[in-house]
Amino acid sequence: MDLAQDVFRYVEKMPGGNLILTTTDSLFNWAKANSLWYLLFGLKCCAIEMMAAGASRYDLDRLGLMFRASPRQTDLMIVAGTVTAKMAPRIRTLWEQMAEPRYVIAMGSCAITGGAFFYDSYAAIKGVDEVIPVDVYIPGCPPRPEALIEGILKLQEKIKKESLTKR
Amino acid sequence: MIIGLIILLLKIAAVLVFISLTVLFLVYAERKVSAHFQVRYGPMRVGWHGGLQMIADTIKLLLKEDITPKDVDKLVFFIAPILCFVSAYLAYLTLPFSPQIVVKNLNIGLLYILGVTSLTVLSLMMAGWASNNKYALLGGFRSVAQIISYEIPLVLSVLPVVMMAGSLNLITIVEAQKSLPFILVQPLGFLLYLTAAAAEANRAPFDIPEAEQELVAGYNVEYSGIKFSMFFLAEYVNMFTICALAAILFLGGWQGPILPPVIWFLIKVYLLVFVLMWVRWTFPRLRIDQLMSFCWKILLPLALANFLISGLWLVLK
Amino acid sequence: MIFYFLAVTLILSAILVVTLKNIFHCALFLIVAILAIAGLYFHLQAPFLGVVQLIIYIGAIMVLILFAIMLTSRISDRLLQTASRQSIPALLAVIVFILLALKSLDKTPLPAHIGKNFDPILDLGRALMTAYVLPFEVVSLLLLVALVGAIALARKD
Amino acid sequence: MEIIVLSLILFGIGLFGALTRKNAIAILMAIELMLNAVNLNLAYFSHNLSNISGQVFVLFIIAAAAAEAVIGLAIIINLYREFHKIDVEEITLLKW
Repeated sequence: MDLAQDVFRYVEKMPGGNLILTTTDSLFNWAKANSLWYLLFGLKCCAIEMMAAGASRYDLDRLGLMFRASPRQTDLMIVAGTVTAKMAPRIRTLWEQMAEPRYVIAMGSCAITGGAFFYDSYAAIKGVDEVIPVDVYIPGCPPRPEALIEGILKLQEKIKKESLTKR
Repeated sequence: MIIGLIILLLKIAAVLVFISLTVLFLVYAERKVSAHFQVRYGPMRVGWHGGLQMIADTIKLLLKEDITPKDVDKLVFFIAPILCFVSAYLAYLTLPFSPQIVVKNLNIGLLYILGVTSLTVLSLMMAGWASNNKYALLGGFRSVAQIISYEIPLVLSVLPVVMMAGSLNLITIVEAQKSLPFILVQPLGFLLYLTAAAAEANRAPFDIPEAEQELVAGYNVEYSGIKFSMFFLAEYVNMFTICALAAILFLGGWQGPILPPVIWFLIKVYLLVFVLMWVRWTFPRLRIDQLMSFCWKILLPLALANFLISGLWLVLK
Repeated sequence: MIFYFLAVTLILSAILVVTLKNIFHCALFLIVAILAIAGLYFHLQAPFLGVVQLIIYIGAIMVLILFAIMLTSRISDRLLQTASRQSIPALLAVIVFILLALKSLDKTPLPAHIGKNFDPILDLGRALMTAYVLPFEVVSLLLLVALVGAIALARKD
Repeated sequence: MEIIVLSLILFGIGLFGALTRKNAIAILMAIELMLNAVNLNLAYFSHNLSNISGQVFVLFIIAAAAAEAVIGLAIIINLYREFHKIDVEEITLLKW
């Protein structure tokens, strides 16, 4: 990826380089956006909704989302549920094990702000963005599968605006 | 000499390209078949009915960061996926698609394929060991134990076919089935072959090496990006190989009325591939001890009995 | 041409098998050596032997050896102990042995190549089933005994 | 002729390994090298004399090698269970 970035920075300076760059950018972004493999990983009640979204009626596979168990092979981490102080380092490790480019969706109010555990909880982290950077927030307690799908569509839009030279 | 060499290389390249495209199609078909078995649609957004899904996946896998963890055995970690990929493709050097379309017709073709596929075991073992990860090591152990155990009933179920055809040459074996395919004479042998071969290719219900629930992802836990895609593709190449071999040995290969030979061959192979997918998405996974006892206590005696009876029948006929 | 390539590969990997410190790498280079020998069998017009070498040596024996290595060591035990104080006498002995054998090879008249054509697979099958049928059966008995012996040795009781 | 020299060198390398190694599995691997050298010789003479007996003997030797490897590795695994090491110099149970 670093090598590719160097190459593209070089291409950008050539005459007509921008044209090549935007074409390849859109091709690569199309591939990245349409093949988001997510990590088989859930924390709490939102995970049930995530499973429902993956199963028959809502079917994340339609969007090209497939689950993989190993973080090395995934692109997307859906943090579904309350992040406890004990779990936070593990989430950090899993995120660090994922290969670039990687994206994070914070699903449900607990993963966004701590939700119901915002006051008077010694155990809950107030939002997963204290541990890892988050791309898309999906509110709800828990959000319905439709909301998760909308969040994924938003993430795809976001990926399609990326460029190889700057990320 | 030189022209012959060039023609040979061209043939190899053509077969490689064909197999790679087939494999991409197989991965797509697997996702669609699995989806429809589970009352889902499968990939729908990318191209017509998700037809371009595999292209997107391939580009993404090539773009992913290629991680080499800190404490791995770097040389072995690098070689294992390449060996897996190459050994999966080596079988196609002698696998005939029709009497004309074959790279090199070996006199001992069947033995050659059995020998080359045993190289896959090594690559899985190397991957499991080099990753320096207990899940990878356990996955490697399990897959190797499974593959070398199931190789015995596999070979024993193929031997009656060799006895009846009187040759190890795959083209001769197909031509021996001119009047009737061997599946009618050897129904038990066919079933045994298909079961053992599904286990050889690590297909469900024998996919214990990759059991997500207990072993994360088996021997390829630590692999990412292009190295992982090599393992992934090799798995589907192996599946196509075992189905092609089953079509050649039991279903009469390319023989059939009206249509050209290659089409008949591909129809038979894809039918078998569909059967394997059907089995995968219908049956639950076996436990490792059930798997082993199934091999040694059921498949092996049945294969031996089948072997003995066909031998007696051939002698007394 | 092909012969010299295979020969060089064979010698180099064999040297690495006996000198490398990491035993897993030793086993991998032994596999390379065995592959080169299988290639030499094809070169000597014994394709059946080549394939049997692939199936039995690589598919069975080397997998067993790799299993044994994995069960008896860890990836972190990188170094393998070699008895360095024996290496110089051993080297001398090996060189003397090779020189003596070369000398005797020089004195022995080798028969010239008889260009008789034979079908290696057909003749091999005939020979196994006629002249060598008794040794063939004895080998199967040997394998059975080895099977029983290995199970008896390795089981926990 | 070249093949005889090749197999001689291979046998010498295997002998060197069997003499210098301490790890039992490494010794077993060196012995496999020596067996392969012998097989190569037999296959060469079979080819040179157009006599199939050499190939038959190679088959028998491969079978014997498989049996030897199985028994040897079973013994080594047992030794490892007993002593937690497989260095042949440290396992001196049969020494008085």
